[in-house]
Amino acid sequence: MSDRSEFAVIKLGGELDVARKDELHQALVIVPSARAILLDLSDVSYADSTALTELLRFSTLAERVRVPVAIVATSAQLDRIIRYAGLNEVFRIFADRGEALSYLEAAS
Amino acid sequence: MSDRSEFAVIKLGGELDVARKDELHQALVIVPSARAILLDLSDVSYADSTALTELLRFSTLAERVRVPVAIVATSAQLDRIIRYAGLNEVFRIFADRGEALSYLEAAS
Amino acid sequence: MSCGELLLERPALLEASRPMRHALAAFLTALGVSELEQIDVITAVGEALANAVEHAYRGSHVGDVSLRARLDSDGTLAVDVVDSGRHLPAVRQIDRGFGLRIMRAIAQSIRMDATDGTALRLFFKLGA
Amino acid sequence: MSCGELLLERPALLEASRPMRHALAAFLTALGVSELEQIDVITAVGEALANAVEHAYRGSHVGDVSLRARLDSDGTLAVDVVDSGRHLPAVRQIDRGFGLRIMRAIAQSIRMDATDGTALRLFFKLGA
Ligand SMILES: Nc1ncnc2c1ncn2[C@@H]1O[C@H](COP(=O)(O)OP(=O)(O)O)[C@@H](O)[C@H]1O
Ligand SMILES: Nc1ncnc2c1ncn2[C@@H]1O[C@H](COP(=O)(O)OP(=O)(O)O)[C@@H](O)[C@H]1O
Repeated sequence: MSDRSEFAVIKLGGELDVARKDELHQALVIVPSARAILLDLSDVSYADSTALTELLRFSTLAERVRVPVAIVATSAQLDRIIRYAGLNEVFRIFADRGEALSYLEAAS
Repeated sequence: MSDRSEFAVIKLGGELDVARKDELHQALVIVPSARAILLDLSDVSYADSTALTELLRFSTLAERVRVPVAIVATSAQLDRIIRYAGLNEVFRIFADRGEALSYLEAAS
Repeated sequence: MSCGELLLERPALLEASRPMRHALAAFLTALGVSELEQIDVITAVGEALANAVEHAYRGSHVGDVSLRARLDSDGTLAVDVVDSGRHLPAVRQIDRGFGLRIMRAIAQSIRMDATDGTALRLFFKLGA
Repeated sequence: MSCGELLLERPALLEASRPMRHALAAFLTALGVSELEQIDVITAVGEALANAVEHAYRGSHVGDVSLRARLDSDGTLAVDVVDSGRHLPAVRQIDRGFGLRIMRAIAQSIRMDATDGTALRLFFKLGA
């Protein structure tokens, strides 16, 4: 799960819908040793509100323990549903890993 | 188009349906210098009778000029439609390039 | 514009929502709906389907969920997602979930009938 | 088994057959039809669609082609492919083409009405 030391990377792909709620719940954990988390959703083609709820839970938890989270999202659907849910100001979304890592470097 | 010297390779992919009839017609030519032709359809996911008609025209022409043709086909649909059309005894079909080349080596 | 209708009815298992979304997407593509409009429709209808498979038959024997989509040649798309389960909380609480919020942000109008299970009708105006 | 209906109507351009096949495939997948049965149905219906977009409006203004599929819960699938063009050659000549041969090899029964354009109805028995 880890890419660079101290930076945890969580990568998910495919369609994050209600049928994968449990899997998502288990994947989205704050790795204790991580000073920042990169959540790579660049291979996610679809997400529903079940997934957004899990993402929000995760990001809230991370904020509480002061671990910055950067999300890489590239699909139009993911981008749009986050906006429709009003979460675009809540999540830190980036178009690629490079941008996300720069943000995490600065924030952590 | 050529793989091994003297062996012409024609590779087609995607869905070979009525909308691609002209493209198929133009692709299926007997290369004058070829002593055998490998028709690689392993990336073809679908074919309709328009494609079969072109394949038959091509294979008949090749037979007339004594150029053996081996077809590589892997998709279940392609395999089945060839059978339903009664062309499985007419075409030389192989599951991979290796088998097709062995046949062509022996036949040419 | 082209027109068409799609009706799917199957047991409301969690795994049902994905192929139902795919069928709706392919239906819209076949009728020439643009990719972005399609994404929005699938996103909204996906919420209705997710609710049906997640909530409707919770704690009881699983029943059916149905999806009906009808696209008229003037670009009006009506989609019904219907289950015959138990609509769970009070209407007030519905506003808290993201699901309805997302559907409202996308659909031109929404009608819900929760007297006997949940019947949701979403209207979209496409190709505008 | 699940049940459903699909209706698509659009101009019979050559490019129409592909997304119509895809919509039918996704429809069948959403209703739990096995992959092999689906391949056979798409292969047969693909021939009917190819004929409509290739022959029906040859030399005249292009009209519509419609696809209607109906799957009952007993596994009976009825598919109509209808155009309002001109059915080209005599019935005798139809037997020469691969299209009808393929459809006959797959479908349980076929009915054709060529009085006003071409209306083809294919029956399949799925899940047998
Ligand atoms: N089809 C349904 N059957 C039963 N209850 C439903 C249904 N749709 C919605 N609900 C109830 O309405 C609530 C709010 O729905 P929604 O706004 O989509 O948010 P979410 O699903 O994220 O909670 C759900 O939590 C559920 O209790
Ligand atoms: N929808 C149609 N409209 C007009 N003519 C048709 C239609 N379907 C079939 N035909 C005629 O019947 C013939 C035989 O059809 P078919 O058996 O599918 O073989 P193919 O399309 O390969 O010729 C076609 O060549 C065409 O002349």
